[in-house]
Amino acid sequence: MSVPPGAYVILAAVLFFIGVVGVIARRNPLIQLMSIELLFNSANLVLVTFARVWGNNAGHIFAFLVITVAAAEAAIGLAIVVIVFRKTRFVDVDEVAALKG
Amino acid sequence: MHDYPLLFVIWLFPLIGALVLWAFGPQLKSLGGPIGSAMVGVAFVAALFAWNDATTGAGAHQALFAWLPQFVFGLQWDRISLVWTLIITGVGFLIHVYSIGYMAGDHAFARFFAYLNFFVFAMLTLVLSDNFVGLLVGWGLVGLASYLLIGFYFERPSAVAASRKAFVINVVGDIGILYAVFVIVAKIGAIGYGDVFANVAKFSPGELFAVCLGLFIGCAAKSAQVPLHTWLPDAMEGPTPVSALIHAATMVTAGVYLIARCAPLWNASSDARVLVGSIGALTAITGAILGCAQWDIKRILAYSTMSQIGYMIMGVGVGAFDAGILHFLTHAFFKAQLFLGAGIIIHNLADEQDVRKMGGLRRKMPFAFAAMLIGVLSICGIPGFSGYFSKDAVLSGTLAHGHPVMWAVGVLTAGLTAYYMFRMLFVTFLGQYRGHVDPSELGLRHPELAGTAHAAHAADEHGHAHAPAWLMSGPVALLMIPSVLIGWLDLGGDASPWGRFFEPVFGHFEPAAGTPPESLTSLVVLVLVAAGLGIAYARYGHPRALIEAIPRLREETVRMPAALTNRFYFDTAIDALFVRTSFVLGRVFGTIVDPLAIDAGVREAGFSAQWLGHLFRSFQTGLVRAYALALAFGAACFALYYVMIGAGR
Amino acid sequence: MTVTALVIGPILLGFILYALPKGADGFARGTGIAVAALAFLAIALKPDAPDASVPWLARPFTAAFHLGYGPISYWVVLLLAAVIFGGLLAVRVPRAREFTAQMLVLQGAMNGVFLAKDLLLFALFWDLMLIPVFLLMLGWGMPARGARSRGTAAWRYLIYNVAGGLTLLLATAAFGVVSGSTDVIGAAAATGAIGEVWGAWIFAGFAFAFLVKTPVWPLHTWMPDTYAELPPPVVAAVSAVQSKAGLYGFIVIGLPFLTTQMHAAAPLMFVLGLVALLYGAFIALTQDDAKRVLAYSSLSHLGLILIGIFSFNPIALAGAAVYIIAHGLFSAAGFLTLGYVEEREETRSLAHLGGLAAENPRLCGALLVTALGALGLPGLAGFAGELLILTGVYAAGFWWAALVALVPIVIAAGYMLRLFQTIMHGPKGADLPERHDLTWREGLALAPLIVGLVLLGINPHAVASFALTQPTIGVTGVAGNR
Amino acid sequence: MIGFVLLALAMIASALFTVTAKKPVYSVVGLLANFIALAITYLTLHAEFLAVMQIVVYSGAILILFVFVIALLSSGTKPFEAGPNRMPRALLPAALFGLVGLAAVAAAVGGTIFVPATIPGATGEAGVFGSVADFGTALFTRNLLPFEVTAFVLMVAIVGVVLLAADESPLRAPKRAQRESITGPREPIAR
Repeated sequence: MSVPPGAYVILAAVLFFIGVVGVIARRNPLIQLMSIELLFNSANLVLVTFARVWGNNAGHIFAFLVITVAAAEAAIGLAIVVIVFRKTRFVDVDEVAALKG
Repeated sequence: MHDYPLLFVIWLFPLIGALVLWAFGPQLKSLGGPIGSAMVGVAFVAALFAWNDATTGAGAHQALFAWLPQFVFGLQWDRISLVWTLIITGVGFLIHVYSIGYMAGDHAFARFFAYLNFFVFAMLTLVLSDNFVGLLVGWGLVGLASYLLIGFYFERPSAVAASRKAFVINVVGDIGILYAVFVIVAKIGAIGYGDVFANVAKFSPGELFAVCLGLFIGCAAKSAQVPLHTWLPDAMEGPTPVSALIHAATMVTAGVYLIARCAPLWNASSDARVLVGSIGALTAITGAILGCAQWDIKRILAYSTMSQIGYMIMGVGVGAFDAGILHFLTHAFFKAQLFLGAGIIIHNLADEQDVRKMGGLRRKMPFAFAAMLIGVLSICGIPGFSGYFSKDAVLSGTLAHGHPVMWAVGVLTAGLTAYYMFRMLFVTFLGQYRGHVDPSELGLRHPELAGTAHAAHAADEHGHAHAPAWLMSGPVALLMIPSVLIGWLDLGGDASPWGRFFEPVFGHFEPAAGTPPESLTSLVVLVLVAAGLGIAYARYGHPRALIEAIPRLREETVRMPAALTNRFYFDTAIDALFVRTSFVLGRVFGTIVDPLAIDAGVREAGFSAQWLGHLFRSFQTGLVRAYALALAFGAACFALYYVMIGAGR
Repeated sequence: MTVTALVIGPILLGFILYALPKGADGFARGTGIAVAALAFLAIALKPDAPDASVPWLARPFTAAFHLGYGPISYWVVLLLAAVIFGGLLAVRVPRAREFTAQMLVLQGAMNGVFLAKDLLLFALFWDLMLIPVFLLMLGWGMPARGARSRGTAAWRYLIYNVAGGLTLLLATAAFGVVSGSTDVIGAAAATGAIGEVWGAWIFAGFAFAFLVKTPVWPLHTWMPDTYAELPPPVVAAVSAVQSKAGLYGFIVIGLPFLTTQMHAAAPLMFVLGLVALLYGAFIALTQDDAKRVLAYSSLSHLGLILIGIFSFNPIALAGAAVYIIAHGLFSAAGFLTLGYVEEREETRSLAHLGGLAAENPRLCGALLVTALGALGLPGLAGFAGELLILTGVYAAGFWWAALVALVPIVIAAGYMLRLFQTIMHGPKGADLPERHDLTWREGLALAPLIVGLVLLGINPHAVASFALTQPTIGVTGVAGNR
Repeated sequence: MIGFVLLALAMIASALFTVTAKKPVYSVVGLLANFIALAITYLTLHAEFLAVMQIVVYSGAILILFVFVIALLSSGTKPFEAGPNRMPRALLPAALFGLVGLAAVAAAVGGTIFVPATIPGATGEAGVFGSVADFGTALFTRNLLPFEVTAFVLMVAIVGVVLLAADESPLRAPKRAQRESITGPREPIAR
């Protein structure tokens, strides 16, 4: 094991950064959702890394839970995209602003 | 200190009567009067039976209960309570019987007797209590009874206003006593008379004066002393028996009772003696002067009551306690008799109370004339009648205690008393009946101010005075006996039965050296009384004066000085200083301070919350990406923060 | 068991009533009355019911579902049962099922506040008791003609009191963290458990909540509107019991646990109390709305209790306890009676009322006794409270405060008689609706209150005596307790 | 080390592609690559079960779901943008904030030395770190409750999705009313 754990953490941070920019910069909800998956994955990477570092598989368990939650999130998010599309015939987060105060 | 069931009979029977009459009044109908009278009669008899217990040693005592260790309640039965109890129940009983006749046919007959019984109970609470708080309870309850009875005809706005005035002024008195209680509890840690009087030395002079002042404010309000007297003339709105019982014989003398009861306090504080004696004298002369300017028969009697109570207060105030009490005793009889006599007149003239519209009633109502005559002779202090003895005792008491100015005022008052009482007697009973005369001829521009306007017509219908029913005349006749004779108890000064009766309570008093002999001072009084009588006769009773009575009365009505018709502006001053001020303050607080100042602060807080809301609203773009951006910003801040912290460590 | 049932029972029953079908008005009313009567009997007959305690939190501080009677709270819950009983019995309202349900929830929540021996539980019920009142005001409010809309007062009530509830909760949490346990009410005081640093903040939090709830000038502006709008049974409960929660809090929390801070705050509280006393009295003198007269008189009377508590004198404390109950009795009776008047006359404006006594002697008597109780007639409960409080205040050395506090007694006589006489006396109004005298139900509703007023006035020993054995008065050596 | 660098470059590149792709379908492909690289990374970290899960759940299930939705919405061809970009300059602050976070992490990593534990390579036997047996033991003993709760979360998600996506739901308000609430005050430009 010659790779320092810090490298993994930096890698996860970079992925996270890309995900954040994706969520904010893109207007397509599908791509935003995929960016969110990126965020999840970068978090998982950190969890798994530190599980390895400390030799404790609680991190694995947690990553597993994150995956399931991510799955649920993706399912719900996509369902919302579908019904928004069904109502409005377009999928653009900038046009869906019912929450405007 | 033993249990004493008779006291409960005296004390609680009137209460039982009041409750029964109040609860079942409508069902009892005309039985209400006899029941109410019987309850008071029983109390009177019980009090007679208990005579010996009061006069042996320091009297009897009945423990009741305690609120807290500082507040222990009980009943006390000694010579002072005995005198007052006998008057309250005895005169009370006679007035109850009289009321059966007077109030017959009233729609609230039973309620009237319930109130009267309640009054007797309250007054007994006052005089039987062995402590200041119990006294204060009685003090408040008699005020309530007085309020209820003044406002008995509650459809009349004037009665309602008078009752409220009486109550509020009496509450002023109550808080005076309350203040005295504070000082007493703080200093002595007990409220019982015995504990307090045994520890008078614990008070500093200032505190002692505060206690006496507080108690005296109570007395002044209850006993109509200047300047808290304004309610008493108005209180004549109540039915006449009420005026006789409450506002002449018993309740208004509660102040005399209190000061006599607190004799150890007054003995210890010369400031209080001077203050109370002076106020008493001032009241006596004020009442007498105002009495000269009245036309309403009950108001004349009311001012004379005020004036006579001034005598009593002066007497007990300067320390001549037994003289003050004697005057209370005689006054209770002759004033009750005067009021009841006036009641007969008013009853027979269909509620006419203005003496200018009377006249010549001597032949129509000889019995009433006799009753009033004896009463007037007694109140004026004509030798042989009981008033003579008691008034003389009070006046010589002031001299003996070294207050010649008060004595002089008292003597002057005696002269004035003779004048205005005989004025009333002459105007009412001599000459021709003036009930048919047009009111304007008598100078009555404001008939509503001077008695009831409808009475003139009503008097026509049954103006031919009929003899009073025996229920009304009987009590008056019975009252005549003591109002002539009771004063003879005092014949012989300290060695008299009266002096010996109270010697165990108040001790023996040696008059100051240089006091003029009593025979000389009595003579001065008599001269002035004769002068007053003479003037009254010349102006109202002389045959020539009687012939031109109508123009004379008219002139006198029109020319009455404004200060007198306005009753020396006491009402106006109190109204402007306190009542109006309170209402103005209330309006200012209620309509300006509350909504505009205090609430505005709150509203501004609300508005600022709204403004903040508007501010934050602009952040809610509804754009998911904007929210995400905000999140990222927050995350960056956190990250920075932790790096900083890490760097700091 | 009894105490738990007193808290949980009414709340549960309230929810059950809510679940009932729409037509069950009569049944719901009957149930409500029966529950209140049962509660009254249970409290009265079993005054020594044991505490009930179930552990709740262990961290960050210990807390427990601890309910039980205390020397004051016993009488308060007894009073509350009588008020709820009377309120439900006497007054007819639309949608009686929902109304009864809300009243029962209110009773349970208020029982919870006063029976809670755990501060956290106290705070919890404190907030809970606001909700039914808010909903009742929204649903059954009776705004005077020309007043702001119904919702305004309700929201104002809620916002004010929730703000108080918030500071209460914060203070409670801080108290728990600092002292380690909130299960303290009625326990022996651990003096010095709350340090100087936190004590001031904790006290400020409690005090704000208590002052708003009472209310004390100048935090009172929610109160007149609320009292004027609430339907009579609710306002009876609110003014009789809910308004005492703050004063009760000062006694059971402030005196034993925040003694130093209480002493430090005493001058301020005296000023506020005295201002409230005078201010409320003067305003009550000029109000036209009968219920607002009583509302401002409450402001005045509660200020008196406040100075009683803050004089730290056993006699005054006894008086405060007596006056808490006494004010509950006469304000509840007063608002119920005014409710009867309004039901008959369809107005509560003093300018329009008058002359009711002639045809309503029983109603007149009820209002008279109430008014006399409120103006402190000797022999009734209000007098006992006033006397004890002011004696204690004087004995504690605040002679000037006692002197000032005498003035409102006179004014009280003025405004109470004005209220009573304007409604009852004077010539009969010709164009007013037909009237009937007090019905037996209405009379029965008032009876316990009036009997209590008399009994407590004759001998308040049972309510007052606890103060002498109170170890928590927090003063020694102050003049007067001899 | 070389392997890690290659994997890292692959992940970063595929992530960038995912985020910048014109069409969602391309993004999906990029994401797939990313996931595979991640799975391999997991293997290097002795998380074999997670590596498998990554492929099966993410690549196999979630991404397929994305593909289905894309197909459902527009056959994957039509551009999704319907109106003007209302946050045209969002990229800059986003990048700024992201970089700040990144720098913070880098600073944290730079200031800290993680000591790797010396653990034998995964052999699949129970008791060995990272093995499937080890993972399973931990999951079904100590962490049973969270696991069950996860199942519950998934179930809720399923119910939610069904309710949301079903055409006619008994719980849904009439369509006309709902339309206003979803679209907000702004009228859609393209129909």
